[in-house]
Amino acid sequence: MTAANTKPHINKTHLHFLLKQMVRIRRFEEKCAELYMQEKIRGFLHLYIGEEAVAVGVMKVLQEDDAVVATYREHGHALAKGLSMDEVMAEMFGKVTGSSRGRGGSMHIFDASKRFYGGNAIVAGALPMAVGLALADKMQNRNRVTVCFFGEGAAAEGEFHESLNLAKLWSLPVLFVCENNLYAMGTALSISESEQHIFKKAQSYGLAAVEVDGMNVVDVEAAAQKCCTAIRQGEGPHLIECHTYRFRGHSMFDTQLYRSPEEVSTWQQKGPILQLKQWLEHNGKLDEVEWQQIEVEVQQEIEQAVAFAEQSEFEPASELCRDVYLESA
Amino acid sequence: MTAANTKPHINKTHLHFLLKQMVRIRRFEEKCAELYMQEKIRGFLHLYIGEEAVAVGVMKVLQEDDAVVATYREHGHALAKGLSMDEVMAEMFGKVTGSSRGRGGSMHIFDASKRFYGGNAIVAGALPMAVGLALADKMQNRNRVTVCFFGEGAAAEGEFHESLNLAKLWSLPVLFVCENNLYAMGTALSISESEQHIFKKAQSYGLAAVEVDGMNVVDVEAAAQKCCTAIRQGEGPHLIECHTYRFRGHSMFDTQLYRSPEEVSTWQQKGPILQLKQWLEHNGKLDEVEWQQIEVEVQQEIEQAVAFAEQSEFEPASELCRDVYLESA
Amino acid sequence: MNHTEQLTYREAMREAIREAMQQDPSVFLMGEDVGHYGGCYAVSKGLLQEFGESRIVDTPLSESGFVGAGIGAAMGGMRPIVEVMTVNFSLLALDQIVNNAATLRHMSGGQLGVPLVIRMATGSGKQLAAQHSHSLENWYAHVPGIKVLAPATIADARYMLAMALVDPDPVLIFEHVMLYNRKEAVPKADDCPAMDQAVVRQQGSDITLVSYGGSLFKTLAAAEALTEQKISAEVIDLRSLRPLDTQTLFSSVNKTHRLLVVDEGWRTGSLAGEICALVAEHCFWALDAPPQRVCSQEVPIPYPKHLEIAATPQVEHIVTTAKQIVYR
Amino acid sequence: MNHTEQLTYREAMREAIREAMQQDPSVFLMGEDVGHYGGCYAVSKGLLQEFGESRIVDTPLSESGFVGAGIGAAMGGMRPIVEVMTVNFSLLALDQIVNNAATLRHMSGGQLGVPLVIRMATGSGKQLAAQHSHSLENWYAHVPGIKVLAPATIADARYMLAMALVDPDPVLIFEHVMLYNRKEAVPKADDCPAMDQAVVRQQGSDITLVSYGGSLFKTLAAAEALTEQKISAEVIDLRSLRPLDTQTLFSSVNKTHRLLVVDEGWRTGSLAGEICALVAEHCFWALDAPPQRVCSQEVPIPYPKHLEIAATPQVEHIVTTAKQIVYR
Ligand SMILES: Cc1ncc(C[n+]2csc(CCOP(=O)(O)OP(=O)(O)O)c2C)c(N)n1
Ligand SMILES: Cc1ncc(C[n+]2csc(CCOP(=O)(O)OP(=O)(O)O)c2C)c(N)n1
Ligand SMILES: [Mg+2]
Ligand SMILES: [Mg+2]
Repeated sequence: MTAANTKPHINKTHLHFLLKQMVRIRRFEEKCAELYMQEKIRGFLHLYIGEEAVAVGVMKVLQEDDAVVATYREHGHALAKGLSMDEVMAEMFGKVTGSSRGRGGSMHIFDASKRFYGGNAIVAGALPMAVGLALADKMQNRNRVTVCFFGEGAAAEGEFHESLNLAKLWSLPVLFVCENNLYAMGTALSISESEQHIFKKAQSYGLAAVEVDGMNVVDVEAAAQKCCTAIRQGEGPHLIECHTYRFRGHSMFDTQLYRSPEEVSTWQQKGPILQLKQWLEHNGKLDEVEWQQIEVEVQQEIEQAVAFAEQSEFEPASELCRDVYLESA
Repeated sequence: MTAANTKPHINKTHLHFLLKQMVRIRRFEEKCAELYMQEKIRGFLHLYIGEEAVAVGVMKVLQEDDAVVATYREHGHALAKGLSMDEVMAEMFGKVTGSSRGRGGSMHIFDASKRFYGGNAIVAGALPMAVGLALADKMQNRNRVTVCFFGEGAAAEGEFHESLNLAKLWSLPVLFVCENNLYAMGTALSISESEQHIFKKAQSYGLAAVEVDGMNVVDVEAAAQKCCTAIRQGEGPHLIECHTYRFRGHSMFDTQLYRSPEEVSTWQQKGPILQLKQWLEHNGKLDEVEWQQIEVEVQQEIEQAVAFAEQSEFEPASELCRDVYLESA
Repeated sequence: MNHTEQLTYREAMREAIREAMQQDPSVFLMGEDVGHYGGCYAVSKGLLQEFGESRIVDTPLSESGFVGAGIGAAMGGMRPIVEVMTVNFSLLALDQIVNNAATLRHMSGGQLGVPLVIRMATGSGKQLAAQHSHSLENWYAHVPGIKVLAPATIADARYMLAMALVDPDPVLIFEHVMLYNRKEAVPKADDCPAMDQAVVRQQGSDITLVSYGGSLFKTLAAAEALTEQKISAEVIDLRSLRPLDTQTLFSSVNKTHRLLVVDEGWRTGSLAGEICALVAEHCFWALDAPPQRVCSQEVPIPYPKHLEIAATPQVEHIVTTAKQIVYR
Repeated sequence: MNHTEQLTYREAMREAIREAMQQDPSVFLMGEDVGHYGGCYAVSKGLLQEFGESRIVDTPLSESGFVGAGIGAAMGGMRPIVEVMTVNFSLLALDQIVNNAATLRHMSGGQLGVPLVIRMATGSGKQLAAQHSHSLENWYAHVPGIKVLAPATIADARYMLAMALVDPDPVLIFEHVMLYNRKEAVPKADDCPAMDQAVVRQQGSDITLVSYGGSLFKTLAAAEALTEQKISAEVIDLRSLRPLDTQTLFSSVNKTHRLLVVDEGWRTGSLAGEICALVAEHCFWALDAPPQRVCSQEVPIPYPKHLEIAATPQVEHIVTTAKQIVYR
């Protein structure tokens, strides 16, 4: 893939938008980590820090009514898909104003109006759901894309296999995005997959697949653009393997015995925000004032979100059992 | 694969052995179909008729302590692995002298002493078991092969995916044999797999894989020989896709709406017994007397097995609950 | 269709599917061998010819995959009927059912719904041995977020599916393999009670026999045998295993003062146990004898007929146990 | 190890694994993140360093695959300890457990055995929400062919594994997530009762409280509160959920005449229901009040602490319900 023929038309506004989206996610999650320490956020908290280019790059090419299905590491996807930071933060706090009334927490962010389908905490468990959403679109003659994010660890599960086959067999409009961050919890890809190139697995289903530098948001966007265009033209499911890395532990409980600080810092040098920022600076497209403005705006948005979450109420315990079935609402 | 360099040394005795094994299985099953009509055999009965070359070709290259894991369509594998026809027939009758004390019937033939591990009726459910048997061999430094037979339909299940990955990842001595008879019950391969070459799927796991004419017992044997040699030399798991066809319905309940009689008869022309018999005759290696002798010997063995099964007792109902746990024996 | 004609359970189920597909273009049937093969138990025979491949969808062997796809399709506005050939294979789809279908509405704060119907055959009696004879309705009945039906009569086979399809939440329908060939006249739709109501199939005063699905007719036969022995048994058909219609249950026990539950599941942890526990909790003072149950023996179901019979509830066990309860 | 030292539940479990691995070269530990990560709940921390990669085997995410591989390895002469990280993910391996591990011995006419131990974390309490808070021990306790243990005390965490490994059949061990940090002195191995025995953890005469696993300590706390209110509660720790030690259970109820079962599973179809049914069947005439249960609310467990607490059994529910039973 050469820059010339596949990269989207790049202008400053566009790149600033991508940069700001990544910064929003980064700062939001840094704040979450802080709030976790303060015990405002509990349960499992899986940070996306380091991987922001994937969600941001892919989401840029989606249309409003395209669907997104993600994992328990989905704050970034939620924000990039356009969920309000207030609601996402309130969800982390478990407040009733949260995107899932606070019942889901970090791992289960949903927003039906934004076609954001979670927030799914069983590894690979949401792939079949994405296939089904796309099937419904195809059956109802709607030209929409369903994007399904998952980790490289999920690729070992049987559901990966079943879902890719179904998607291709029925030629469904799904974009599978594998976030290959090299580890599934503490299990390195090298000890979990006999074939470590996830995109090559797509061949066993006849699926079109590419790999891309997941630390480069423009590359991700370009790949997603190409795939989505093909999907919208009826060419069936595609897969993108994004090479990326999480800078933090798997969750807040992770002591990271399985990798060295050196490895982490090598990857940090290639960080998606750092990379884009440096490129923009180097090319005279970002000055300190502009950068500070992004930071300040993001800071304000986050402060507002925290305040919103803090001020919101918890759902009364008397409402515990509503929404188990529709009738009980 | 050319005949010259891979086919095993073929002599008349060898070929007669293969022919007789296939005839044993064919006649045994024809008898079973008859006995099913007489209601001596009940439950699900899945006939292997047409596919005999696969079990016979593969089993020829196995050593006594190699393990075999098969499906619910396993009479042929059981007989070829050396289980006594008496016990297999008694099992079909549900008699206590059967290989599984009659408790399993047609779908659950086991013989621990012959390392024949079923007789497994959940599609793809036995693949992980085969991986585990091979893992135990590897961990205990035993140079044995575990052969796992399954249908092309099973290749769509998640367990196929998980098992192939584990086997290759841990470099285990397993030979996966896919019996591609083009249908899973009434579902044609073309509507169940986006990539219809099962052996190509093995590439996603880095597994060595070949396809072979499953109607040609010598070809099957040659492929199995090659794979088993490699496995015994520590080269890890292999897969053989055998192109074959079942001449009968999926089970005795099948009305075969999904395929035409013409398709069946085309395949019958390529039948493994017919093919080998004609080749032998054409090359002056089988005369009518020899053929009749095979038929007569097989006939006697079957009559003896039926008599044995008829004369055997049912397990008393008072023993229903033994063997649920070891203590209750 | 003429409502007084006789239909088999299989035909009634097929009529129900056909009607649903005719009335609502968003309904489709998906599962292994539902199309070209005609359905493992021939329920969907002919429907492929009538509705075509886009609505009668043969799936590959991938239970988790296509049940999950059904969940997604339901969320996407379709009304899928997913056939999981038998309950035995549904174990492969349990994660999808329990972790997705059952949780999504609540977990999303009420935003999402999964209006999905999953049908599967259940039970033993066809000598299919250990891996093909499960009765795991109790497992599903344990899970909040899903509903579980067990139509036993032809009328219920004919009409419950439509009610399940109207329901906004995931509904599982269990069809006992030994019922498919039963034949009965089909009453009018209006005569079919709501899907969550238990029905008193026979009035009686000495003992309440509770059952559902494949065991119902054994229980009714036992009730008849008891009548000859001057014991008046009331027979309740649960119909819905989740939610349970405890009102019908408790009223009956409060009248008869005795309870026997018949359930093909293994005894320990059976749904029968739940019914006994509920009655012991709520009708304790009305009970004149310990609540009892006739269940399957705690053994993987064996292949030979005589052992399969020995392993599962039979009319004579029901009669003997009922007599013990009444005469103690 | 000094037997009077204090260990956490986590450490006790680790000691048990270590000891088993030292004593028997055919024992190995396999599962997701048991090695390099040190175990999801840090149970196996350090074992990789001690025993190496060939015996502490990190698996890919493929629950059905590696549980099935454990079954095969057990049949092939090894003694695998398979860790399925949590019961929530075990749904993906249910087919292997129910259709293979549980059936093979019987179905093969006694030829095969599956001496496999499967460990998994269970329960709620850590705000992990709907998909990570299941308590499905009752499902497993329903299945003939497997055994199910729920060590609650440090002593049981320390010694039950060895008994499970000696057992020739598949044994599942459930470790409640809220127990891992509990600390206690570890008694001598000889003082640990057989794995299939229930244990009276507190003697009492007015009511029998039955519990297991994570609910045991809530139940003991409730018993203490009841003592202050002059109610003498006997507390039974089931320890083994299959088989059930009904003798200990029935003796206690025959003495106290009252029963309350505490179980974190959803109420309908809970193991608590089974216990109530058993007691109603077998101790009916001894009962002075309806047997009752405190279970989880029938709702997917929500994330926020106050709702998680509202959804699951708490000491005050146990106390209130016990008082109602005793004073009625
Ligand atoms: C079926 C299942 N098994 C295990 C887990 C526990 N678990 C949560 S995340 C995770 C690692 C997943 O790795 P990967 O798919 O690479 O995604 P990443 O976390 O790296 O983004 C594991 C093992 C789970 N949630 N679901
Ligand atoms: C998990 C599971 N799903 C469905 C079935 C029902 N079933 C039994 S055999 C079969 C077809 C299997 O086809 P294939 O693997 O090609 O083997 P073949 O029967 O052709 O030898 C099906 C659907 C089953 N036994 N197990
Ligand atoms: Mg990863
Ligand atoms: Mg086939």
